[in-house]
Amino acid sequence: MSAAIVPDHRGRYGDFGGKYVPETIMFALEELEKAFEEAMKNNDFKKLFQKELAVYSGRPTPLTLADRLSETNGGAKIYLKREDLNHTGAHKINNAIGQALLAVRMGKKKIIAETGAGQHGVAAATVAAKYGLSCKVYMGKEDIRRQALNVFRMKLLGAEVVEVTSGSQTLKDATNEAIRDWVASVEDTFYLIGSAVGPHPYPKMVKNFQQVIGLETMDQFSSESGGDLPDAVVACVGGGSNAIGMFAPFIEKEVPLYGVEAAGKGVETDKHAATLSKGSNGVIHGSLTKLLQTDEGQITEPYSISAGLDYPGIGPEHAYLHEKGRVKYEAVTDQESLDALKLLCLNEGILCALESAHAVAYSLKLAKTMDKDKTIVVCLSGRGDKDVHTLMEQAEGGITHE
Amino acid sequence: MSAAIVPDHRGRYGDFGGKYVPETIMFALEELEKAFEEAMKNNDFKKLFQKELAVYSGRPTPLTLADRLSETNGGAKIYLKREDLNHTGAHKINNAIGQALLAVRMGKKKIIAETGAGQHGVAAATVAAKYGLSCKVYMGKEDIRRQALNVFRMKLLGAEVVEVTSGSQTLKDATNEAIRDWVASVEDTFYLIGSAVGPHPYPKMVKNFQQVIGLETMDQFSSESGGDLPDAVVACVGGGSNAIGMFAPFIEKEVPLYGVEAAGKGVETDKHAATLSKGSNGVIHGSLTKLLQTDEGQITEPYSISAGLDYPGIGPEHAYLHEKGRVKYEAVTDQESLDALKLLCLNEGILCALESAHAVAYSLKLAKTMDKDKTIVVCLSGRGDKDVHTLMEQAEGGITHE
Amino acid sequence: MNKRWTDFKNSADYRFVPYIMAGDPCEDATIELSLALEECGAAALELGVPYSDPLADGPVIQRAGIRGLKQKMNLEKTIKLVSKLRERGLKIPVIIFTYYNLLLQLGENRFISLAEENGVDGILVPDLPFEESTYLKEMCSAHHLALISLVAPTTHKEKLHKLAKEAEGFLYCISSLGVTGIRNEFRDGLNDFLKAAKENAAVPVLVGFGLSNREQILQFEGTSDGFIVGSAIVKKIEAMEKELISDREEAVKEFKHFVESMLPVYSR
Amino acid sequence: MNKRWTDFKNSADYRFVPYIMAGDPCEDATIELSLALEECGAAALELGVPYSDPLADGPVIQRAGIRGLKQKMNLEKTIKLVSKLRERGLKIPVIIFTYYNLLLQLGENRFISLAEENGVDGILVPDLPFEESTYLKEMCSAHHLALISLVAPTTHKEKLHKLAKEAEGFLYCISSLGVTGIRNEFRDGLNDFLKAAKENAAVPVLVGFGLSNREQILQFEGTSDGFIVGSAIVKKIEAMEKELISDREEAVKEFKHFVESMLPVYSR
Ligand SMILES: Cc1ncc(COP(=O)(O)O)c(C=O)c1O
Ligand SMILES: Cc1ncc(COP(=O)(O)O)c(C=O)c1O
Repeated sequence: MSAAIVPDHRGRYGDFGGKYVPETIMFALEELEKAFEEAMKNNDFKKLFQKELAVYSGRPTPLTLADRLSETNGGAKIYLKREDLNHTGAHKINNAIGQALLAVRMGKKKIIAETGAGQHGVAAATVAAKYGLSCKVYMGKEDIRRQALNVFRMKLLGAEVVEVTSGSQTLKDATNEAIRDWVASVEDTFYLIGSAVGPHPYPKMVKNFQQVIGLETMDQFSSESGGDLPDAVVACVGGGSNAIGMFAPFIEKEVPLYGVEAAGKGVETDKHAATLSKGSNGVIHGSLTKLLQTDEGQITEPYSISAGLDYPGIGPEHAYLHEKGRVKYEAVTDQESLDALKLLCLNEGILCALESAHAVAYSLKLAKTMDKDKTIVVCLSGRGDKDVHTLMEQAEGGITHE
Repeated sequence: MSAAIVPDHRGRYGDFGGKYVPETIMFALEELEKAFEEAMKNNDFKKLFQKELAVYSGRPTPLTLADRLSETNGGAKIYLKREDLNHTGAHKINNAIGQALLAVRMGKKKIIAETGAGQHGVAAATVAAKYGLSCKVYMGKEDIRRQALNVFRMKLLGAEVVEVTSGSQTLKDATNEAIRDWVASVEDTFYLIGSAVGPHPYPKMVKNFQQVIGLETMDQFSSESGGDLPDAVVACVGGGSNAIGMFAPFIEKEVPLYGVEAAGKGVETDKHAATLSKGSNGVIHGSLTKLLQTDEGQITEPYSISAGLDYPGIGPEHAYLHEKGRVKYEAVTDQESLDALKLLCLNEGILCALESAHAVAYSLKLAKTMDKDKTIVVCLSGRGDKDVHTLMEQAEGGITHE
Repeated sequence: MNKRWTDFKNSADYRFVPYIMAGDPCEDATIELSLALEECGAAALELGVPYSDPLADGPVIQRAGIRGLKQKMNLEKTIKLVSKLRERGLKIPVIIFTYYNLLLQLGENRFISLAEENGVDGILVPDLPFEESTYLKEMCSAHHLALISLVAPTTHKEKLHKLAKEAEGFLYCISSLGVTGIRNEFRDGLNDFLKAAKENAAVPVLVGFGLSNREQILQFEGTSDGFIVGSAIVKKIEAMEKELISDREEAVKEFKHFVESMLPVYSR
Repeated sequence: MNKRWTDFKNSADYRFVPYIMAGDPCEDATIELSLALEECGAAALELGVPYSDPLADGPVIQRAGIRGLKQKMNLEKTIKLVSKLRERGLKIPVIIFTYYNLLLQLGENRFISLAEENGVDGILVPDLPFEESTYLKEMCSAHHLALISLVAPTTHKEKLHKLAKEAEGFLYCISSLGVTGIRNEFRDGLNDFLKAAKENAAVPVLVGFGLSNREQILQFEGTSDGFIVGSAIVKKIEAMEKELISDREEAVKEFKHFVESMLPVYSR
């Protein structure tokens, strides 16, 4: 497929994207866009970013062949891109480092961020500590209750965690609140968004900072295979940052790409977060994209066992890639992801994040439809330490195969 | 200093070391020694080990300059060797991979391991899953209670966690129990020891599998500095595996080395784990070394806020290096390590393990006595995610500077 | 421009434009409150539409939205409410204040025709900046609806000039950064900003965001043509929620009294 | 070799060597139990020393150690206890069973002189394998103490031959892998192992670890010169803990009855 260059100068991916924000912050988006484009042309900045990824976060992350898992499962060989080995335990840090370096370059001294389960909040607090920035993290009251450990971590890192009591008191509302803060503090504050969402230039910028995942994968797979490309690439999709980062260099190749959304208790129920499968066009957090909403346009509360996929929207580029048919988006249930997580544990000794387990679950299904000499690369976006409590509750609650 | 080659053929480091074990397992130690020495002469094995470290655990781990921390602290520049970025979050996995590969090479299908806080237990369960071995982990009843999350993780990884109710129901007793199991199952079972302790050849073998820490550090520091060595190297010491791995290549150089023990509530109290500062010669877990004991030879229960340093013995090579004066061993209190942990968090965005925080705390003191152009490398042996509960309890209990 | 806008423009008063949330605390109350506001001297009315994710609003208006949502108020019903206001004799311009997603789901074209049918005069979409509003602006123009433009102290000068020149109905000048809500202080440089707006605008220039008392309002008298009060009014409605349902007549009287007490004397 | 060992060696009996823990449940009880065991026909006595980390012992003997530790029993007191036993007329060889760390803290030389002074005949150190025992072995030899060697089914043949040849007092053949404790089954190949031991040993060859009843004991009659019973006896002592303190005379009677019931008839 020959793709138009996206986003266009208005931040559009076909119909999607754009900047649906109060006028107050329009200038900041322009300022950000300019600073970002400049930085991306600056070799020192690019080198600094690469260096920080290497010496601080431990990149490159390895590409691990999951041989016992592949064997047990049957079918194609599954490779894991080990974003779980990053500092703070997920791909989120790539983007956080990139944006923090940009904030420093722009002379901003304060950052704000939103967080759901706390993963991006921890990443933001981490880079704030690292680069000497003050940091405020918006987090829903309900999430603060559920994720006390991450809240404590953010505080240890010196961040202020602001309890959000508006709306459903979860990620979507924390994001609203972060935007509200930004509208008020925009002159000296950098808003560090945690996924490939939000108004232009955020989706583009986040992709840029996350594409290291795909670039490394391509190199590593190529050296391992003697120059080949994988036969499929799979990543989970919440806001879509790990997926877009992984897909980035593969989009223009002929490699089948799969984004995996959270089907929660099933896409036929009202407990899921399958934005592309079940959503419709709308505006959320500054961007026109697909989202879960009522007919009237009230945004609905999504559900997934994995907090990181529990988002009613999706990055606009995914909405675009979905519409163009370049990426297939599939949905995987809580139970399927739990099963995949356990299978991966037992066969490879890797406890992955519940988010990532959605990608693993789908790749297991996909692998079964493919020959043994075929290969799938899965983005293992994060580690599962953060999910052990949830898993224990599940085990106690005795979830059974439905 | 010109060192004798240690250990000698009897597994002696000067007076220390040896094999103080029941006759039943003497043959197994010989078998192990033979297999290990053979493997170490086998290039395929060595390559396989290196490859697994790279593609599975994500090595090399970076060497991160802690510039803000150094600045805040004043004095020498502090570098962190980032063992926290290993798969499963600590240096423990290096050794676990090495021993598991050796077990596979020896045709063993079962491994057993002891664990205190669960870190080595998780590492052992991890490699068991990865290489298709069955795994039993011995853990004190008291520790099982305190470390429910790690227990759950081991089970997820397919390991059987055996509750140890003997003695003080902690690490020392879990080790006794693991040895008891081994005595009974020695013919088909590999005992995967978690630190540089135990009867010969364990201390030698563990050092060998952990020396990758020091070797990488030396290379990395050299490229960073244009060929220099650091002016000091610091590591925490529980059983002593991360320290001995870090020190390994530096021992024969002129670099000052510092091992940091846990002073708990103070070496003048009876609540500490400062084996070298306060212990005397004795035999524990198969090895003659320094240990904490009564005049009569009853081994006493050590104390430290960090479970991984909470061991009444120490690897025999450390006892030897201490006696020879090649390494200085210092002790750092709970409170000093908590303060260092927080300072590192706030200045570098790195939440390290409480064990590692002991090394950080000492290096902060040391740095203050050194010029700004001097350098210290600290082994950041693990990440602190596992300690967040403890830190929260401390925060609630409101520990104050005594 | 319709007659209501012409009257609005030609007024010599220091224009008072209140904001209330449709359906807060119920549809009937909204009607009475709107009429009362006109009686208090309102020059135009902003009618908010309840939304799940009102990211330009502060806590007071967020809570009003939640009350409105409980009443199942929505964009279509809000528009239709305007025709009831007209039936009751309301003469001032009514502006629908809605987030863009609601508009998108209703459909921009359908909005335009409903607005025309029901006597709506304008629309304000806080999360639809100039850059994204080309289509809506054209449609509004074609159907004599005012798409109210917002400008902020952070708006670039050239953009401010352009927006001021093209503004319809009135130009909404955001008096302080941040979301809607009551403020104690206003920023320096606000006067320069308002001056630049007035120099370029062909329509009245109003200030809004955070005004809550007579003193603050008077502060802008020399530099603007009017003012918008939202949170301070909505807060009063919140405080009187029960009474507005159980004893509406009395409550509306008290409400009028409250509104009058905050207005400059000559606006009565 | 002293007379006690010569008698032990020359006995025609199938030798019964019991193990009890010093200080379990108290020092006086240990004395009475020792004498009772001799009366039951014990050919020698193993006296365990309580230790915090008894890694060769199973749960029964671990618990006995904890009881002994509570009584503040230690290595020195255990040795001195033997002289009390001699005063009371105990004639059989007494072997101190101690972990190496206790010995190390007391000092190997001090141990030797204390042992001589107090009528101890030998020492068994379960965690001091042949390879580490050179010094202790020399010292023991020089002072006519037997350092009891253990051999296991996993011991290499050549080592087994060597240990058997050099053994003093008796050769302790571990009947099953694992720690001390009661077993229900013994391993295959045990007979070959015992045969090899007997062929090479200059001293009686005894089996131990896990024997708990007459049937099991008889099983080794043809292949060994005696047997060691530990956990089964210690377990009985544990069950009678209270009585052994409050009503010792009666309790010791019952204990003797129990021991006799598990022994082969001709050993009485
Ligand atoms: C481990 C992990 N994977 C995936 C996600 C989903 O985010 P995204 O879709 O932006 O990659 C999250 C979000 O918190 C996460 O923590
Ligand atoms: C992170 C970490 N550091 C250090 C240690 C101490 O072990 P060692 O002294 O063998 O390195 C442990 C033990 O669990 C650990 O988990």
